[in-house]
Amino acid sequence: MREITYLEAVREAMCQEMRVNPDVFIMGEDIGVYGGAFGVTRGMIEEFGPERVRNTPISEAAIAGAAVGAAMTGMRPIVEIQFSDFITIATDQIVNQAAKTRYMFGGKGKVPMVLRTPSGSGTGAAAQHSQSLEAWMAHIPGLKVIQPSTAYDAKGLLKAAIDDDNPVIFYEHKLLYRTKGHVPEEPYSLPIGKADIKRQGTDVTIVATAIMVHKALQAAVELEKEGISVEVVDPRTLVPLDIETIVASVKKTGRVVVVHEAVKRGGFGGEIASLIAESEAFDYLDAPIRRLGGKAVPIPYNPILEKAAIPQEQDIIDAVKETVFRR
Amino acid sequence: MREITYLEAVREAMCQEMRVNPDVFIMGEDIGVYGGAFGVTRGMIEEFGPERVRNTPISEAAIAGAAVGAAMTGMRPIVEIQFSDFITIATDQIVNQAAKTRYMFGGKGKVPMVLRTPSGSGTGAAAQHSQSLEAWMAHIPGLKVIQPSTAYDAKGLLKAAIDDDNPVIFYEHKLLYRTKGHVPEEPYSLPIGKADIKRQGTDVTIVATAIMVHKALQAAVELEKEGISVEVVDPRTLVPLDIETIVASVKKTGRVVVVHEAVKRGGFGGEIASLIAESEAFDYLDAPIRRLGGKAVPIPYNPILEKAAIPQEQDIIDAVKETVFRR
Amino acid sequence: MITNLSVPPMITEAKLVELFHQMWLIRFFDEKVDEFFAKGMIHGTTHLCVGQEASAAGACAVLEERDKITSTHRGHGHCIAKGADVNRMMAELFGRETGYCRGKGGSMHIADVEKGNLGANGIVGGGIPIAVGSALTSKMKNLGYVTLCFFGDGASNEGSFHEAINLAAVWNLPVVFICENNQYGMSGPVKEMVKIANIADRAAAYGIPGHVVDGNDIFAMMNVTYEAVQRARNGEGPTLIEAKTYRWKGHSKSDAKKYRTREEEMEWRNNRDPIARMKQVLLAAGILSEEEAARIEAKARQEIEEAVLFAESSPMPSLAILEEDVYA
Amino acid sequence: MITNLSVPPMITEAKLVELFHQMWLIRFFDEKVDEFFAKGMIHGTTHLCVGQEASAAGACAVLEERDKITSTHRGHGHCIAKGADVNRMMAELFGRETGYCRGKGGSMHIADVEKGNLGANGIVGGGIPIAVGSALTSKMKNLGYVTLCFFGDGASNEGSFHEAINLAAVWNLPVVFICENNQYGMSGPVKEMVKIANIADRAAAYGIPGHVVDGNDIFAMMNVTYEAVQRARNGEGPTLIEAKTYRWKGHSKSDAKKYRTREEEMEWRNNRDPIARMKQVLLAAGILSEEEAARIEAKARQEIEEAVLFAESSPMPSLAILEEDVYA
Ligand SMILES: Cc1ncc(C[n+]2csc(CCOP(=O)(O)OP(=O)(O)O)c2C)c(N)n1
Ligand SMILES: Cc1ncc(C[n+]2csc(CCOP(=O)(O)OP(=O)(O)O)c2C)c(N)n1
Ligand SMILES: [Mg+2]
Ligand SMILES: [Mg+2]
Repeated sequence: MREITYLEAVREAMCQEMRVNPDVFIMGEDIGVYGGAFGVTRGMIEEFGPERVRNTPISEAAIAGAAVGAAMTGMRPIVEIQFSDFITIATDQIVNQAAKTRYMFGGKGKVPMVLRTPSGSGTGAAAQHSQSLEAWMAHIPGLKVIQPSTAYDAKGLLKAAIDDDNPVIFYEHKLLYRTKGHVPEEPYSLPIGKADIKRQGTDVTIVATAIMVHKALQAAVELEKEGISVEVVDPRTLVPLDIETIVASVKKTGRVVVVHEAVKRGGFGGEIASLIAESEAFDYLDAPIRRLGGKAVPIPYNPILEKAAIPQEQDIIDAVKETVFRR
Repeated sequence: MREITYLEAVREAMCQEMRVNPDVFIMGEDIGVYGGAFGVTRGMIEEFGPERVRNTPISEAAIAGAAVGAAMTGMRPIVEIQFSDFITIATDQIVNQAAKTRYMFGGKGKVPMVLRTPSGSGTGAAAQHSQSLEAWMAHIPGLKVIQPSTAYDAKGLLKAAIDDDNPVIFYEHKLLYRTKGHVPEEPYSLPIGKADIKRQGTDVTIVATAIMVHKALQAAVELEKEGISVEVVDPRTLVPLDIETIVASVKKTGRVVVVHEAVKRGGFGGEIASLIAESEAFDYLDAPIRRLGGKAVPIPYNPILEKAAIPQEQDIIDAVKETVFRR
Repeated sequence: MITNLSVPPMITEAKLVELFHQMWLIRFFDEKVDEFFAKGMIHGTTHLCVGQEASAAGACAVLEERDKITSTHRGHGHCIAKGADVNRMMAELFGRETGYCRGKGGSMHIADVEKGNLGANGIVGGGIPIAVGSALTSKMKNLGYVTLCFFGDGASNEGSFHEAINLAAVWNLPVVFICENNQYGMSGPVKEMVKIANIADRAAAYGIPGHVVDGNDIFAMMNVTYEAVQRARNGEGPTLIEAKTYRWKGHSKSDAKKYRTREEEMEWRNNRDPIARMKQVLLAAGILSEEEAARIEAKARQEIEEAVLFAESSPMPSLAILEEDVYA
Repeated sequence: MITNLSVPPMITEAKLVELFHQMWLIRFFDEKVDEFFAKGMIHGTTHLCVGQEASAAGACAVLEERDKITSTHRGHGHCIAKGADVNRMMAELFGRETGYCRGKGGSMHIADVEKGNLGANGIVGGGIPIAVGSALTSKMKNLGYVTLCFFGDGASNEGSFHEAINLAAVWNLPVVFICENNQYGMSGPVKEMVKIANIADRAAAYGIPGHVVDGNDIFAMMNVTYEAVQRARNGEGPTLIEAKTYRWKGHSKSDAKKYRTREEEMEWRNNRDPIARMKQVLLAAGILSEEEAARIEAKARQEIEEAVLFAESSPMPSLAILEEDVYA
């Protein structure tokens, strides 16, 4: 199968949907000839024209809110928020409007929109351009939250998100944009709410999201050399969360490390860890659940500090070993 | 000692600080002659005048941002955001500016501001006026987060918050405003980062926040009748979190239920539960950690549904019993 | 065709009579709600539009059924004017299953999607970007409908106002922004909250027309809205209309109204009552007689009584629906 | 006192020479940064203000040391104009411990609090409310300082612009809003992003004066800013100034500049270069000779080279500081 980048996979999912469904369009800042801050929409305005690839003023609240209104009235907007940190300007529209409209209206109306946005650190853009705030959105009833880690998942989940009748927040990790993977050319959809076992193993489960999936897989290779068999589970979607797959894995391995880039304190890892602890897997646990997450600091600029602020492969290796060799 | 309401305690803390420190002032919507949506600032404009009790236009982003700028340049602003749901409009200023300024500047400057805001459900104000989103703020390095449950705590913690050199988010629960407690007349400060054991017990620990402290205490009375001795720990401040006190309690009781009003999924209970599980208390646990939180729904209007959306005394009783009678 | 009154072309005599009735319906609805809140019979909070009937009724009068509106926390009038059933509205306030939102929304979230009412909104300014999105659909799908966006003077200081109107302006969308300037945002006098004489003057910041209108004159409301709706429908883009009006009641269920005088209130009640003013015109134009006017008033009053009966006799939602309707 | 040029009273000949030097410093700083980014020698991203030197230098020229500014992502010029040390700025870009932010902030977060620079800002429009807060302090403490608030044309479409300027207007705060309209917000042409000719026209929406000025004419910048600063200092409230200018470089480190033509760029570079224009005036007024001008230019270039040496030879921050500075 052909290999394309994660970025191309995202673009392809959008383009394929836009070719078949005239209700789908995209709006955002600089998504026209500029192609978006990361180049995801490059070429789209040339194919679909400025009516369907709508370059907006720098007005995140209005963009998100216009998407809500358009979605309520029959369109299926995709919104690109240039950096996920800027969701902070559109929060009311996402959290108080998009997420709640249907419920507040007693089941009337629907808001089929996708908000795509790059998140994560590693580009040296510092504190206001590097956050991982997916835990916020996952806390809000009415939203679905997706964090694909591979090109394959990105394409399939984005199609599913566009086809979904609810507001979906779709986090793209900046450092994954250039990663490549095998991706079918034809459109396909992956279920929202189905975790993926990215690597099978028997000694310990690592539940990892987004870029941490890759660090976990690298760690697993190293750990294998030391005779530790690691299973890597990628939830792919935080809401809905496929806790069954996670629990089944933990029951099998008896040990688990949860890892995400987001600040550990209050991160979604706490939710995952707690769900495991509350589940039938509790009685299978041979060691306490370990969580890894970002340090409680804004992301610093200096690249060495920046790296140190979030879990790295070695941190995962260390945590797995501590878990495995406990008692 | 004299009894006053939680609301009066909040007001008294502000007034006492404003009397002694000319840098302290308050701004917000309708905090003047109207006295704020809940009456917290009633009488303050009469005492301090419109220069120090600043009625603002309906502009949450500007209010929060102006507080950041004023705090950076030498004032100690208190901001009242009328409902905590409206933080969604000021999120950038709180999260990207207030919280990060000092770090981004490499330790230069400080942002001594307090953002006070009523949260929680129970008033029939429905989905956009009833949220409990404290987990969001607790996820952000650079902020401190306080959730007082009693009049006594409210007064002492608000003084501490005003005296603190950092941005502090101070959540006041609407249904607590009218509750009374013994409160000293003179100013006093409670340490930010110190949990309070609201009731001593030996069989099970309930970690409860805000209004849930009261429901937990009521549940404890009922459970006592059945011979179950409940310890109720109120963290009071989520950031910094006094995990030591919580862990010590759990080591003593061997069982723990964590309860908050906020939606369980992604709520701060996950953080607390995970910290307990990661701590030395893990080996003392005789039952899985239980979490109670709001259902994954926007808060509905109908009072019966509204109540059913969040944990009630009976839910706590049931959860405690399940925990205690496990195995 | 009405010859002795200047009204938009679709406004017939029958329609005027209907609007007169509608204004009474709005007034009685909100007075009844006021009464219930005062008695503690309704949960939550509410915001009444008594005194502001003409801006809701007049603006919506020139709309077609396919046109849409977005409304506010003070939205009962808009809702009725866009054709909602007062029974289902009252049932919603009573938290009943038969309410517009199955009892889940309450006063601040009544929506009537089928009739094109995209909902009240508990967030000041929250509906403005949504209206722009609705207008975008109309344009992209070439549906020809116009979206009327209601909000208050206070809302005009929210960032959402600015961002959304600018977006509508540069995209030339079929939306009409109606600022109901009732002189206060909760307790904040508009004179202290903006430094300009008219909110409508803000239109110039977006390159769109702005009009000030007497919001208590239903005829003026109809005419200025009609013109703006026509512009929008013809692809000429948005308009900002400022309707000067006044809310007779307090901001919400408890309000000592310290921020204004009783004299000011009386002036608006006695001399600028939108219903009394319309009645006078209809009488003078020979469209209504005193008796007919009284009959219409009584009928509206009766309909509200029936709405209360409907609401009271409707079932409470079952607990089973708590977790329904979160996702489509 | 300068008699043959119209300048604010505090602007001496020596100050003009200093400003000429400052503009070169700004230009060389950003050209050097550009070079390093192109070579991949600096981490992260940056936004260069080459071509916009006069608006930063001219506006800040009329400030006193106690006055404050808030800046933007495109902030190196403002920072230098408010008196920052280019060594420490360059060190920051190199992520060094000696940088203004100990390497934690980078290009988008340089602040120089002692000199009254409250910081660049990575959030478009993010600094506007902060400037208003700073002005509030001045008013409440009666400190007499003025806050200059820089932002771009693109930022004028953010809600924060609207809310903050309105707040400053109704509170009559000593703040001067300077919109550097460089014709684009990233790739968005201002012509497509607003439907008005001048951003300054938005001042009318807040009841404050608005002025359009040639942002590439440092004399015009000084005069219009001086007048606004005087007003602010005298308690007459805020002013909105729109400085028309142009950024010569791409938006940030990689930009194919498809959204504009090379001809347009050349027109601004060749005919409206703010440094060349100032030089011409200084030569004509006899304040500088060609030789002196060349010497100043060379000196500025040299200072930037030294800044690079300073930065390169500065230590990296130690990992130990990662968790410092989060709380005061
Ligand atoms: C974002 C937000 N801020 C504040 C409030 C609280 N609040 C509700 S209505 C209101 C006043 C609104 O004034 P205006 O827009 O003039 O409408 P009016 O009430 O006069 O009809 C306020 C402050 C809110 N609901 N939402
Ligand atoms: C809130 C927010 N939205 C978007 C961006 C991404 N961004 C950075 S600079 C920029 C363009 C800003 O335009 P303008 O205000 O005109 O300033 P200029 O870059 O032209 O100096 C954009 C869109 C951002 N940093 N913050
Ligand atoms: Mg009003
Ligand atoms: Mg620009």
